[in-house]
Amino acid sequence: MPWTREEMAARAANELQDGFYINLGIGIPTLVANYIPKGMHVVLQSENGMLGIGPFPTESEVDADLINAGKQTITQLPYSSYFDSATSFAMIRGGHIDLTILGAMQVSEKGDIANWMIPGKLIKGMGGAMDLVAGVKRVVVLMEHNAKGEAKLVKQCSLPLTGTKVVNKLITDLGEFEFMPEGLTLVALAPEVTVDEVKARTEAEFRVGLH
Amino acid sequence: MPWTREEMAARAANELQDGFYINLGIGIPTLVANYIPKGMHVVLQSENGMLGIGPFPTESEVDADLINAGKQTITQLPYSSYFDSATSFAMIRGGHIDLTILGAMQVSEKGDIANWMIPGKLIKGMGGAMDLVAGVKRVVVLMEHNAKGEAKLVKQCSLPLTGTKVVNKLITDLGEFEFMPEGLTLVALAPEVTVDEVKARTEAEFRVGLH
Amino acid sequence: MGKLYNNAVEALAGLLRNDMTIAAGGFGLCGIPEHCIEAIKQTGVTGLTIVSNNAGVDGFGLGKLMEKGQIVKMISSYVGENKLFAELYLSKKLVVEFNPQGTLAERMRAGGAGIAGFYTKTGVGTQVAEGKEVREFDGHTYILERGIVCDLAIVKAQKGDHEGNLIYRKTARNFNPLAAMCGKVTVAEVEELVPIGAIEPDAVHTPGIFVQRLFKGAQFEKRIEQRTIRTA
Amino acid sequence: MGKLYNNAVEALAGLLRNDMTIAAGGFGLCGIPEHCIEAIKQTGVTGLTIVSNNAGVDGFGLGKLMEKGQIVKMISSYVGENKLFAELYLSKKLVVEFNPQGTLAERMRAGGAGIAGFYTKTGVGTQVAEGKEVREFDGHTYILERGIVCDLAIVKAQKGDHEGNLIYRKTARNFNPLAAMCGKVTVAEVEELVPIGAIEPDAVHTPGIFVQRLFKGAQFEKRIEQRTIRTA
Repeated sequence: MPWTREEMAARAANELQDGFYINLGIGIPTLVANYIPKGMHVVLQSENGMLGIGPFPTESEVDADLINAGKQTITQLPYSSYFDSATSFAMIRGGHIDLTILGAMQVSEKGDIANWMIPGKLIKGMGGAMDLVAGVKRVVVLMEHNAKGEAKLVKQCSLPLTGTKVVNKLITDLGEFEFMPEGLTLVALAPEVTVDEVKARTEAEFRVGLH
Repeated sequence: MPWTREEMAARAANELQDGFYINLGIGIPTLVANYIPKGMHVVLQSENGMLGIGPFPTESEVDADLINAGKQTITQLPYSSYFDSATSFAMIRGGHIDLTILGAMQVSEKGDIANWMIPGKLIKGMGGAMDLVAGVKRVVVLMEHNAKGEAKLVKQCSLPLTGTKVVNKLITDLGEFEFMPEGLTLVALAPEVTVDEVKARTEAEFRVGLH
Repeated sequence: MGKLYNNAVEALAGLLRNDMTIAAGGFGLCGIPEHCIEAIKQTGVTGLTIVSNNAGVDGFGLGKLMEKGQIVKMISSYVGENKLFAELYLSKKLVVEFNPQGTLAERMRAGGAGIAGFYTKTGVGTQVAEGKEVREFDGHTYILERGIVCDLAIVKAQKGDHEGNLIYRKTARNFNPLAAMCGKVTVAEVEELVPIGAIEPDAVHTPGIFVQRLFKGAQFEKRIEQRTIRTA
Repeated sequence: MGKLYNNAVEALAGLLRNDMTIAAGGFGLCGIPEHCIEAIKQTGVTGLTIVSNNAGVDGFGLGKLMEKGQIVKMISSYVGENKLFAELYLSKKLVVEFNPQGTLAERMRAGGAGIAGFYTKTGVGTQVAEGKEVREFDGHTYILERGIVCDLAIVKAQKGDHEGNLIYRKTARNFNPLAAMCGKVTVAEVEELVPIGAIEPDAVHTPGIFVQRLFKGAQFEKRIEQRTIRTA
């Protein structure tokens, strides 16, 4: 039984550690904020210039000057800080962010990631994705294992790359993979999913090291 | 009759224009602040992170957190702003400062300047001098014409350089020089000083274009 | 001197010409210089290259200039929210140079700071690296990116004084301080014009040296792109 | 977690080792992390490379570490106010790498921002350019300078909260925000420890992400180098 999006987010929350500075991408990664363990203090960064993202506002709290990188209205927390975009990416590029959790279109067995454009479709731009994968200490990807029957965990990305050899962990609806010096390793399976099923639905080569 | 230090500073004040952002070096250049024409608004920058330098403090105003680049206690003005040293030199290097007035040990006929070290003597460091001559829109030098009988306006600087081809104007106790496309030009003389006297006390070649 | 103007039209007078480059602050529709954009639209100046993280939406923000065909090139990181943009881009009436967001921010700061170029890891091994110098430093691979200086910058702040000192509010700061740095001339629009001395010198975000002209915007629309609400 | 420590000795515990690089905030004696310096002196850690605009004076600031022979190398822009420094330097017991002040500030920011190197006009044609790449951009000559990352940074702020958010006061800001950025670990000493929420989010100078540990200094000497007075 593959993991739901909520279950994938909950698994990704295992990556969080007390004191971490974290940047969450748009989509499933945003859900991870709902699974921060009680009592754990983590600080969420928004690359448009904020540390300490609070919950969505109530109707009366909505503030046009306060949005996240997905352009959604948000709120601040008592310890929040604001800064310009150059300082924001100094944090990202300079390795001050402990963890980023991102979505992807393809991930390769070497840890390459493609998540910003599909040739032939309208290009929207990479936003901060290339900076995040290049600069953040640990990169975790959350994505569906397949799209329209195609494998997304591939030998080599066919889509334009966002970064090369940057992914540390991949969580799909079928299982969890780590990019280790020994190679890509399947470390956990969703309930009732078998290694053979994962192999059948994956183009990349991987080792099995379930724990 | 050569100009006094005060007269040199007063002449340098002719370089000021309303709305200018200005950085004044240590020594004679500091005196220029006393000759800002009444009604003219100029803003003095201190490269340790301040725009809008005020006068020296009274005894009761002295504040250890408020000094200029010469480490002297100063005061702020109602429109002052503070910023870090990287931003300060972004202003300088990025060409946002209109004018800097500096002292020098040697100036060459090409507009090279040496003002930070004398070999064999203890090296103190260049501080912000190299950034100022490289980045500020207009560089004016104030210096004695000679030192211990030696010419300081030379063909080529023998002392280690602060910058090359950067000086726009030189004011000494004997006269005023401009660095023009046609070459170094003597444009003004102190009272009773003759061109011959200046020539005799100068190593550099220069044109005469008194106005 | 006097940096203060009555409105966008007066503040921009004499600064606009065809084929110029303009840096614009803002992220999405947050913190955009809406009055300057409207005034630029009114002048009809054309052939513009705009350096801005985003390209507005249909009918608002930089989308206004796109509608009138005034923009020939965008240097941006993300431009997805605009249908007209898509049409112009696909029909090759608009050139877009995509920059990673952090690279764009740093390029603007660098230009303003007299830094001709810098080496970043961002984009190594991707399309972004194509045609750029690639170099190793201490065992890591970097690419060379260039500083950007624009003919004009337009920015939006919450508060400003006659000296040009600016304070931004919350995430409306974003690219505004960087745009202000990279403009040869910078025009700022503010929600509130305050007397000299009202801004605490330690609290200034953009020191007045980076602002040549400013005015108080008559009324800011401050449109919201994604109104996301929680139930209280 | 918890970034808050009782004093400099506790805040620096486990962070110091011989032959490490330390970035220190301050300009002259203004805004220097005096408690951290004293604590480093007490540990006797040696072989230090210090990145700091100045080197203190005899018996105060970084002069304290020099007296005990703990520093082997200074990366600075101006070090003139220290007799002991002169002796050590002339007797080759101390190496000094002089950087133009703006280059030093930018190198620290660059290191903290993941920028491996940058091109500046400053120092072109001077001793500073020796051994460095020289390159033309758009008809101007620049030299390549490298970003600096230090094992440790020590900074001084006026106010700090438990999250590590800092506010500096007047020109005591200087190199402190840049030192905080370039340290792999940054320890901040503050005059005033304030509760979470006491610092306005728009007014933060150094966001807490750049500060790993902080403490309230017991008493700051804040010595003045050039007490210059006008007669009222």
